[in-house]
Amino acid sequence: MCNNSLAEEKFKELDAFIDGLEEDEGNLIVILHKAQNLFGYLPREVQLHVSRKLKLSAAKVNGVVTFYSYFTEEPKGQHVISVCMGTACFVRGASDILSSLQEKLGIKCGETTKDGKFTIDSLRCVGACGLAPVVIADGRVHGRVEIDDLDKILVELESGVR
Amino acid sequence: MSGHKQLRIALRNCGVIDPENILEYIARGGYMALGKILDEMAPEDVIDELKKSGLRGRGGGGFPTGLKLEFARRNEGERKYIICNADEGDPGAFMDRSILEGDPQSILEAMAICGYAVGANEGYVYIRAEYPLAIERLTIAIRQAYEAGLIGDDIMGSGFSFDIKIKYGAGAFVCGEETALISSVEGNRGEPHFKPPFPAEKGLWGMPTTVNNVETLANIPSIFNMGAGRFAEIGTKTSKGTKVFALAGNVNKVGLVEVPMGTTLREIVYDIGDGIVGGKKFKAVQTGGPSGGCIPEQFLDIPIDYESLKEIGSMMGSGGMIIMDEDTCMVDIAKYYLEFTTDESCGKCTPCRIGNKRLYEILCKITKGEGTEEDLDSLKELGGIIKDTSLCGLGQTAPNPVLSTMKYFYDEYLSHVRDKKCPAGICSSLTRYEIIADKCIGCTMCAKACPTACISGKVREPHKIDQAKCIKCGACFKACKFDAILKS
Amino acid sequence: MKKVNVTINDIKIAVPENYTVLEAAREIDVEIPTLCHLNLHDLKAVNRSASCRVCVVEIEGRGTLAPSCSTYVAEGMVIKTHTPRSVKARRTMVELLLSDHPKDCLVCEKNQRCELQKLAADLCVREIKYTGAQSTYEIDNSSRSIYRNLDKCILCRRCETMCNEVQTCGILSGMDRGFETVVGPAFGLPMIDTMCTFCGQCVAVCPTAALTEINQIREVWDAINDPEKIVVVQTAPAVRVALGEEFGMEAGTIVTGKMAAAMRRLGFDRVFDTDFAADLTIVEEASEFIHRLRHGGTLPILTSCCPAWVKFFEHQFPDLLDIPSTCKSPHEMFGTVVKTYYAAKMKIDPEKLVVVSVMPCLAKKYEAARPELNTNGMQNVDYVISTREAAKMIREAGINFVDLPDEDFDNPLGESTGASVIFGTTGGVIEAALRTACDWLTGESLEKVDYHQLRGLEGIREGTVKIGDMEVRIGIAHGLGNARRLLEDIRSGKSTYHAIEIMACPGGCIGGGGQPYHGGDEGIIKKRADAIYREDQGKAKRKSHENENVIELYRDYLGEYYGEKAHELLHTSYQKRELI
Amino acid sequence: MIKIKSFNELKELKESLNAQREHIRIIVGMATCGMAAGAGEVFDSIAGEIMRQGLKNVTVVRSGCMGACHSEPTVEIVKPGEDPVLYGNVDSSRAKVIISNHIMRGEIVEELVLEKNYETASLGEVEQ
Repeated sequence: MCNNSLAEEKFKELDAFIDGLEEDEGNLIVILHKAQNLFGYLPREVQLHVSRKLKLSAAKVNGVVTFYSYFTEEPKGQHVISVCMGTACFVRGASDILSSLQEKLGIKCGETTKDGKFTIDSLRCVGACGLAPVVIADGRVHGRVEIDDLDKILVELESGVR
Repeated sequence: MSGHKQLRIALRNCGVIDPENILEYIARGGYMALGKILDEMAPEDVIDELKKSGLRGRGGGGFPTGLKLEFARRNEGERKYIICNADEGDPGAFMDRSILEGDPQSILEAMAICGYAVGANEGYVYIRAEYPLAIERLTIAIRQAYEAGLIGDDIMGSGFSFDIKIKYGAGAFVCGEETALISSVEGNRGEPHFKPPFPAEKGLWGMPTTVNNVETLANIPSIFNMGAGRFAEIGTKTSKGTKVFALAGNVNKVGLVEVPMGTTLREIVYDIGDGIVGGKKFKAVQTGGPSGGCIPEQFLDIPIDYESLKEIGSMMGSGGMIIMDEDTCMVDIAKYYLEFTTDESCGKCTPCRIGNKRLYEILCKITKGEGTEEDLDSLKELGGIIKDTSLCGLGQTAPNPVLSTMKYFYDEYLSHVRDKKCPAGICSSLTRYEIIADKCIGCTMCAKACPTACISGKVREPHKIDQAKCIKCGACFKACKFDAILKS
Repeated sequence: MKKVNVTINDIKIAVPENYTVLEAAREIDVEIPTLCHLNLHDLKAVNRSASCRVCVVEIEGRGTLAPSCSTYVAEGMVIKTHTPRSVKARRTMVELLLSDHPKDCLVCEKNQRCELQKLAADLCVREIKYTGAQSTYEIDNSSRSIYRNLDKCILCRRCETMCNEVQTCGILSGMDRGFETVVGPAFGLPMIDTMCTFCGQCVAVCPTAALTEINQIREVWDAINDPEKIVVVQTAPAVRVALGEEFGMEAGTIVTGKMAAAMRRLGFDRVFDTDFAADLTIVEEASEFIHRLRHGGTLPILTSCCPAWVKFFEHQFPDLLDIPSTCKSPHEMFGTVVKTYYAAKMKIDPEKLVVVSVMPCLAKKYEAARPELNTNGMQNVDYVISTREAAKMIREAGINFVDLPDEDFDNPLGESTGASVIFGTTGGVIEAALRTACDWLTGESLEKVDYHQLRGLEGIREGTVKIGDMEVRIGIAHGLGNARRLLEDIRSGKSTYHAIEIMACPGGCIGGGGQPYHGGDEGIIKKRADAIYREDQGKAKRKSHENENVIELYRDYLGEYYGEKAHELLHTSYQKRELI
Repeated sequence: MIKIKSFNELKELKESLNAQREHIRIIVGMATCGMAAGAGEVFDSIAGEIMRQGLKNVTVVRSGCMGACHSEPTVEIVKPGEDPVLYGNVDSSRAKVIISNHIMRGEIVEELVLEKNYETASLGEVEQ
């Protein structure tokens, strides 16, 4: 985890968020969303913090975290590139896009490059099927992507220019 | 193009109004249905009207909506709940997202109507976290509806109160199943439960609960505005109204379409979708997502409704409609869907957890050229047992893509196992690359591109591929500028 | 209950409307196999996950097969339980489970005790039709109690139900999903790093060898075979009413004498009875109770013989560490007494002594290794084996248990009273304590020894006992979920009890995690309880403070009850533990 | 926003809202698909152009999906008393052309027009 005082601030913000929720037993998932937004991922100490705060067993919290694909226990790279693997994208060649991306970065889907710069993910349909195949780079949707576009997308991410 | 094939009821406001401005919704007749109901109708009448309309659930099974509400009304409970299922998880479907992004107020109005009908005062919208824009617009819509007094306490002075909260999904397709969804709303792992008890008896927090999907709800205000009778005039004998489809894949005009039930696939694919990309040959249309099946050309002219799709081995599902052209390998498609369902299986019951995994493994074997004809029998037999024994809808329908492609495209399966060939040229292990000596000028481009150095030959002389070493990556095929490489 | 008419395999029958198809079928002697299903009605331990799909049947008018364990009967329902379609589906379920299973049955801890193995045999599975990936996990033998080999897990989720719903410990949860689903502690932690109490209820209900005890048979044999060592064995009260089941005897058969004989034949040098130490525990605990009553100490007092319960409150109620009795558990007291008093009396070098406990419990294994349960640098108890392990040793040694003659325990430390026997069932410890406390408080020898109001299998029981002019309010809980409720009342100040007995396992020690598998039949637990009270009835002495060996021990060695020496040797302390 | 306290108040509000409708509406499809295809930039450039041209009777509206995902971004021009016109594949420069030609001069930019192949169910007394 990043430096301690920063983490402390985030824990405070998380606590404030939890305290602000209406009493409702079903808040675990919404809290985990918030925690992942704050910390970028859900490391063990964050899950334990949530479990203690909500008086839920750590196993329950961890069971929920590992059930849902949206939650991650591993930190992600600076830039996250997700390839949509929805059916529309699939029939329009998304798997080629994914393998080419994996080749370019030398990592598999779900992994992060050694320098911590890039993470490749696959997604199950973002609902932009009209633009298939779709690649989402740091939250920005690129439609009708071809393999040749990937270099441009990577350069854009690295340089921060859009 | 021939006239107006589409009729928009659920999508009536999408692309017409500003979804972030409740006044635009009101100007288009928004909340008139709720107002009228609260003003002059008894809850029983609301249910009767819905029954009369013939509206059925648009999320999958097609259960009559009026009946569903009636069950929840009849069951006693300290509290009752209305849940809007907006966890659209079908890959290739985006109807619900579009409605939430384009007309979120219609969902809120419909939820309040359902609440009044069953005697519920609380509602949840369970929405995919992957839909940030829809969440944003829904949040704004809820705030505005509260401010306008159209949800919340004592709506329009009627004495009826209805609250709506948002709950986020977190990436689990199985949460489209209502009991799994309820587990998830309660903050648990989204594992389905055996029914009975049905949610209408014991749902959220053990209270009577009605779960409806977004499109179903979007229809409800219109039914009261246009009259159940007129709604019921649209569609087929068993399936009333319209259906929204997300038309995608190898079709020219991908998009969101809404057609009366009973429209044929041909009309959708060719008239609305403007045919296949690049003038290629149509091969199949996949409906119902991972729970559905692939429909071949011979059924393009059947009028589609819940029953007809089921009869031909597919289902309505939520409305994803993927068009596949001649370059699609049906075994590969089946494998794709099975990979999806094995990833998304909650892992609770044996047939889904292990059975579907085994189906997937057999398909992998086949696409690698290692399958046998016995494997085809196993697929069929195991697929049937999984359908017969699984705990929830996900497992019960997971083998559909395999079984329907086997039914209609058995030849393709046979080619894979008997001839070790993939007719569409998709399964890379079964592809063979050969250099046509007559066309090869010996430019060496292919040899340079080959990652395994299995292409040999002198400069300016025809090259040769060592088949034993070839990994079928296709790099040579892409590198050759003289069409001298034959892919088969 | 209203009855409904159903037809099962063409036989018409009326059954109560709250019956499942499975229960209805049993009424006409049709047995449908089950795997995930578990229903211990009275103990309120129900696992109805309907997930294994082995019990599927055909119901007329339904498109798919229905799980009979979870499908309730309805008027006019027509059921066929063993059609080719359902039997084939059942067999396929087992084939699928086996396709993801190690199939090392011959060398498996659960060989011949495994429900999956039995099912495969019953359904005539002769080949494993489907092959493919097999899940593999690291073995967890981190604790002294529970061995987890998840390669053998079939995800019936019974362990989760016991851990979360019955025991409310929350150690186990489903993790991941799909084919990767596994049941385990948070973050894949080894059990020893969790707040697991090692009650072993997960082990007690596991149908396969995914969860078993950490077997210490080898170590015990080595000790027995070591000529330098004097190996002392002690057997817990609940063992004698269950051990016979391992040898085909009717549940509830009392085998105290055969057990003592078997222990001797296994080669143990001294064969003792933990019951003696149970009497010792009672005189200490009753003294402590009276002391607290008279000196304004913390009340209620909580019993502390159950090691799973002790670990539970250390993790979950660290703010209440001053209310449990500080008495060590009986077998720990026994170990201490053997390695001090007995060694001195018999002139044996205590370093040569090896104390082995035969227990119905897996938490005792963990307890024996607790560093504070140590006297003069020696652990009080060296090895703990479960009732099941004892049976294995007896079989391994070729002893024909059923035909053994009855023998007595060794002396001294061999005497026990009826009060100590009832330690084996829920409510027994507090009843035993009352027998002594009442006599002491009134200064009379009271005739009343049977406190029927405190008996039974209700999860939480309470009673008021008049002692002279004082009304003593007693609470009893078995199962940690019930215990939690009592504890929470204490925490919030709502509790008005003077003394509370808590046992971690449903039914008390007779339902312990180390007992012969009950296989989901709670009738077995009831029969064991009945046997316990029969054994008590048959005893000449039924009050702990009348145990001559105990009296002698204090006279010769310990001095006063609850005195300085007794504190040093027979009491312990508790510590706050982390919550994971 | 005023709180609506009765069904009558709702009806009155609706009527008054419809009475005001004499503006030209430029609707930009801004659902996920549209946004991904650049509808955000298109919206900004249209809004900017309207300001620059000082057009007073024009409202620019962000709407949801119009259904024509194949030709995103899409823009619809609704002039009172005329059939709505749907444009596809609009970018910033094309948007300017649409404003100058269609809005300001009343000339439809034919090459960008998409056929609108659906009808919307009449919602009782509600006029489109």
